Amino acid sequence: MSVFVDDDTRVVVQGITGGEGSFHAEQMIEYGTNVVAGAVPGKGGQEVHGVPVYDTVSAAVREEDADASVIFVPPAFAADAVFEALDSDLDLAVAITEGIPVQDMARVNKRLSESDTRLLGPNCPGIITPGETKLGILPGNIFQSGNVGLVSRSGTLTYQVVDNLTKRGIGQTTAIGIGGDPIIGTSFIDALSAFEEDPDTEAVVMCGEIGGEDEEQAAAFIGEHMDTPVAGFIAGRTAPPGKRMGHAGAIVSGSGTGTAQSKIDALNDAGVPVGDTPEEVADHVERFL
Amino acid sequence: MSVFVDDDTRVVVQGITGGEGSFHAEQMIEYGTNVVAGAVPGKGGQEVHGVPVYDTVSAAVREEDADASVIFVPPAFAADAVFEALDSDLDLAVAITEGIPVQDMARVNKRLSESDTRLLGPNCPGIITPGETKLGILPGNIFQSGNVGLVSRSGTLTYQVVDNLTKRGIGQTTAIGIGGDPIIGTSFIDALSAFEEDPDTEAVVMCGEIGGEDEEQAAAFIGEHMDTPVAGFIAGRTAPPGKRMGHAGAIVSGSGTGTAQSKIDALNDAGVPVGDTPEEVADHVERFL
Amino acid sequence: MRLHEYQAKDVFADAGIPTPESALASSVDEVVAAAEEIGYPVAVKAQVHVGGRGKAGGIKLVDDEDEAREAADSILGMDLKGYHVDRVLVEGAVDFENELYVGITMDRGEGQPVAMVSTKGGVDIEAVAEEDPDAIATEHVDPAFGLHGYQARRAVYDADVPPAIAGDVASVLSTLYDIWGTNDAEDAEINPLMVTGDDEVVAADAVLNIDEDALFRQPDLAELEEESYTDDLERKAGEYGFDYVRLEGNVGIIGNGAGLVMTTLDLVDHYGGEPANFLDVGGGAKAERIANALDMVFSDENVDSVVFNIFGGITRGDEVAKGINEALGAFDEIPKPVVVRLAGTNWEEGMEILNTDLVQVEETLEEAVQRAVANAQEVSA
Amino acid sequence: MRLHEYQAKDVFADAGIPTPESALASSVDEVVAAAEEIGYPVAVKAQVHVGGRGKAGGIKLVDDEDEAREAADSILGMDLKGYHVDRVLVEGAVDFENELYVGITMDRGEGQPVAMVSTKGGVDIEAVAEEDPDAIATEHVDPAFGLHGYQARRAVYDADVPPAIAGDVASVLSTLYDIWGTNDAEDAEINPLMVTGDDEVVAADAVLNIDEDALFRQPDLAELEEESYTDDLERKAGEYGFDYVRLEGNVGIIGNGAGLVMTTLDLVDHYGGEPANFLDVGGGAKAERIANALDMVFSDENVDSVVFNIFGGITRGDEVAKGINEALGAFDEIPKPVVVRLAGTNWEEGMEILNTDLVQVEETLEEAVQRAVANAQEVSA
Repeated sequence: MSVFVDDDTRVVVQGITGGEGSFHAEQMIEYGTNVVAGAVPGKGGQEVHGVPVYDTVSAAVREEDADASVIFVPPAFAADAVFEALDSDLDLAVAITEGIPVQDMARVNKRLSESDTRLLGPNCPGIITPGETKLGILPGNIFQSGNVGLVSRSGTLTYQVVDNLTKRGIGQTTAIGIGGDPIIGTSFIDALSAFEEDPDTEAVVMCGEIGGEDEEQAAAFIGEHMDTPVAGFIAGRTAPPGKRMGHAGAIVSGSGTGTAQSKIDALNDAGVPVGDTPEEVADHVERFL
Repeated sequence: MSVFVDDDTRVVVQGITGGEGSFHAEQMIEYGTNVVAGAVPGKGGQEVHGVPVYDTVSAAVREEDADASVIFVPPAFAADAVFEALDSDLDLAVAITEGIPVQDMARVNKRLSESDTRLLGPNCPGIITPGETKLGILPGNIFQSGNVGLVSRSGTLTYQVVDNLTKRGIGQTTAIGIGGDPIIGTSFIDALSAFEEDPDTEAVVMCGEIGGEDEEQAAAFIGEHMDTPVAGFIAGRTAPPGKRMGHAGAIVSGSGTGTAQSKIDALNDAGVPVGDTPEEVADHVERFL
Repeated sequence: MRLHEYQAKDVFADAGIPTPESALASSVDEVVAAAEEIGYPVAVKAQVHVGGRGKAGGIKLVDDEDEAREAADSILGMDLKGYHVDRVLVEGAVDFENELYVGITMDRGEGQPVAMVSTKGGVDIEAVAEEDPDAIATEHVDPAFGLHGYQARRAVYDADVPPAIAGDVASVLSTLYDIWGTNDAEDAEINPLMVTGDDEVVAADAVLNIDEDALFRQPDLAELEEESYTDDLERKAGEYGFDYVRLEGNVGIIGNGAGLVMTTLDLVDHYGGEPANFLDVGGGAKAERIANALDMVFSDENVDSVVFNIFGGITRGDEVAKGINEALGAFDEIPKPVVVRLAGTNWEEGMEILNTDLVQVEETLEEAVQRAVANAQEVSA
Repeated sequence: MRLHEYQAKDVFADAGIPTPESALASSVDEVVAAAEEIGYPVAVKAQVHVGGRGKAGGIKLVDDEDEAREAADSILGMDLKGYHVDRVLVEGAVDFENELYVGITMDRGEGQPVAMVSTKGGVDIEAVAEEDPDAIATEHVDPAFGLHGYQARRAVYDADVPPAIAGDVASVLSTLYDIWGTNDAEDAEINPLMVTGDDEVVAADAVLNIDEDALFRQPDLAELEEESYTDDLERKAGEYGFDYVRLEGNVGIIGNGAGLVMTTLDLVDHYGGEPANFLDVGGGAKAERIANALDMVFSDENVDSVVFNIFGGITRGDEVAKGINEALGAFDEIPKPVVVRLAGTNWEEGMEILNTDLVQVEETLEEAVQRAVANAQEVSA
């Protein structure tokens, strides 16, 4: 079992003719992802890595039964690509693009409330069910099939933590990068509740960072609704208040919430042990299993 | 029993300090309507006909427990007034204003799909439950309490038909003017299904007119879902194709639907007798009772 | 309010949609001068609000001065489906290979705008819609967001627009939506959108119908309203702010509320008469407005008899009665017999005020219509 | 990107929000000249991105030339919470009776904009929000529709803004929302919005923070970016397009992805070191970008040791290795010891390419950080 994606997921790659789109489409295909189509306006009829390209996502859904998309589209056009995905009868859209203007995402967020499609990201590395499929840019070789679910706001931090797990022989059901932007489609809580319902997921790792209150809310959710044990990691303990560190999510407002400490406290209150280093996170997970 | 409004309905009048708003607020109060507040920006703290005025509809709801509004606001500001009503925890908003730009109403229509408030109109005479309450501009004296529900796209035509009924001693449960504009909040079908569920409504009169396909859809609904007998009237039999007659609703496109004949045929097919004159409509109703 | 082709093309061109070079002309010499300026061949196109102008002889393609003179002479002053042609648009002919259709309108059934694209342009698009609806690709638009870029593209690709021009057509469609939105249009259409041999797209016609209810916030368009009238009575109705439609009969009809006025027309017909017009004075009609309405109906020489049918809601019977007395009091002799029927708000007060030396009064709609029909038959007999 | 007060005021004034007469000055004489032009009393205000400028002595109200000279002399060149003041805004003093707050920001929890109004202006609004949240009236905005007129009014009335100015404040709030939207702002605030004795409202301060991700479609604002930097390293980071924050320690940190870079900082601290900076090279970093990152860290004289931590997803290890080799190959002597740790996409290729004469290589994050901390301690010892 897995969460959100598996062997049956039929993927359309939006922006497959671009540099990143083409490179990662190939990586996905190599990993075993069922990439059934690309979608790029004006490139309909071409082929990329043996995959047929359509002008619209709707055509890819109609002709190739795609049910998920991965979006590699430059920031200026990415919101439109997300809107297109949300209007194309897909189950899942994964937006990799970094740097989408936040006002564009506020509009996307409004449309999300009217759509049946789940959005992952933007500014996320994607999602992987090891041994079955990956949608996004995650380096497949560091993952291993197993019983730990992982959800993270940060791409490379996800890889780091997974690396620590895999090197100990601890595999993953599904790893989900929800993205570091201020406005994202799938929240920690969405991912955690999916893992809670997945019978194969025996433990969960949640990697948060400073800024916002998503980790605090997730902690409350874990305390109230989860039986599956969760280990946590929070990046940004040494970030000075008021400084913006990297993506817009990572800013400490200086008030009571949003700091690393408030997040760690909330997680601890919910019974979630929080590691000081990625290695310590792996230690906690090992104890759960 | 009645539909949508009754003695308990607590009404806020938006635009109560204007000429029409003030006149009809007084008429409503005289009729017995429970007018609990007015709402006009900048006029908070005033009184009109003994009714306290608030700056916002929300304040009227908070302070006076208003649960319905009647909107007498000039066209340029009417859409904003409707948006305000839809965002103020009301059960019903009745927009009397004629001449709201259709693009404004398309935006209102979008918001309607997200709101729990029912909108009646715009460009409608309102709604009356004879002997209990009226919201709008309908002349109360021509109505009489009874067992016939009435729904109409046209204001004055409603009065005409009601007059013919009342003069024969046939009273009404509730009479609903849904408005003649291309985009309106409450449809024939909404009103018909409410009458169907009202145990006191023993017969229904539906007054349509040329343009659009609402009457055809209503006919299909009556055929499939209604046990209560319905009599119909369709205005515009002599309207030449392609000519716009009065409000935007009344245009015959020239193709198969939208003509008086297509509406009459659809109603007849659903078992609804259609009168040639308002008197004949009253004849049909009399036979039902 | 429907803009003339030349007015709509100005709006389209200002928004960046390619249009042919053109000039307005109202005499044969002006047509020839414009044609020389633009360069032959040119199209000479009647500027009237009529569909199927081409088939009816209102559009002619000319190759030289002789043909231009002939065309201008035949079109200027012609009667096109009842409309007098006093201006033509002289326009550079487009050497096209394909004709597309693009349009935005309000889908009243859905309560939202719809964008449309078809490769079956250049013909009556309503006929295409009926016979081959799949030939028109449609995208409903969430008006809070506007037409998304992907929707414009999807419509174009779904319509099988050739790839070489797909991007340009999508861009025209997006611009057309913006035009539709910023001008408070009811319809914005290009039919045909011509495609040239070197894959340029050109708007060879332009339709822009403006929501009259929105003219208060469209001052530039409101100024064009005067030019949009095609007969004196329509102009007068526009000035007075009435909903007015001229018909063929001799019973003049004034009422309040479109539904009731249409019903009055229907009853005139039902009782053997022929309606001369539809005239809705609207809600809350005051005395002056009533006087204007009578002036309008009396101005129509076809009218032999008038029926005045007011059922008051916003409109108050006493105001109406005052207006009728004032308007008719100004005449030495009442030009046509007027039957009045008042009901609803303040109707008793109205009935009391009414001067029965000037008007005939009836209590029911049916009686009022029957009497007006009888009056008309008497006058015309 | 945070605009300076004088830049934000220009934007606000252009949109129609009343602002005091003002001029920018960078010398004592310019301050005096501007003050004479405007007329005393004037406020002399340091143009730096620091909250609480007034309390820190960065704003002075002066009544005559002597006071102006004294104020200009003390403020120009001062160090305000670590920022050097080289420009002041000289602004006509507003004789106010009340100070309001109006602001628009993105509520990330709700994923939608929020408009705010408070009569507790002129003070730290975050403190008000914490201590007396009811004193701030809020309206969440559906970004597809924008701030409805009724919402602006409701916020103003809910905040108990005095009736005499309620309409004007609602209008300022609506305009502020438009400014926020059209400029791709993250925050747009006026604190205080001063109310004068004759019920005029005046924006006495102006905050406008622009979403840097949207600068590609805000060319006018992008031109202001250069002026928004407050130190040389920040300027360099802006030119290179890095997310960069300068800190107090001596271990320079370069990595990819905010979360991983922050984690690297945290580990430096965990292992007893002190981070000198946060530097995220972003996704898909190519060779040139890596060289630029090294240049930045070497430019910081506080840095004694560098740790380079790349976990590749979009970013490919071979590209990173090439960049490191190139950048370091350009030095006769490597200025500070560099520890490199590559993982993820193409990491083996990267490891193979890396020139171990120039860098130290570690396989795990923990080892790399520990070695860099040790290096730093060695250098500084």
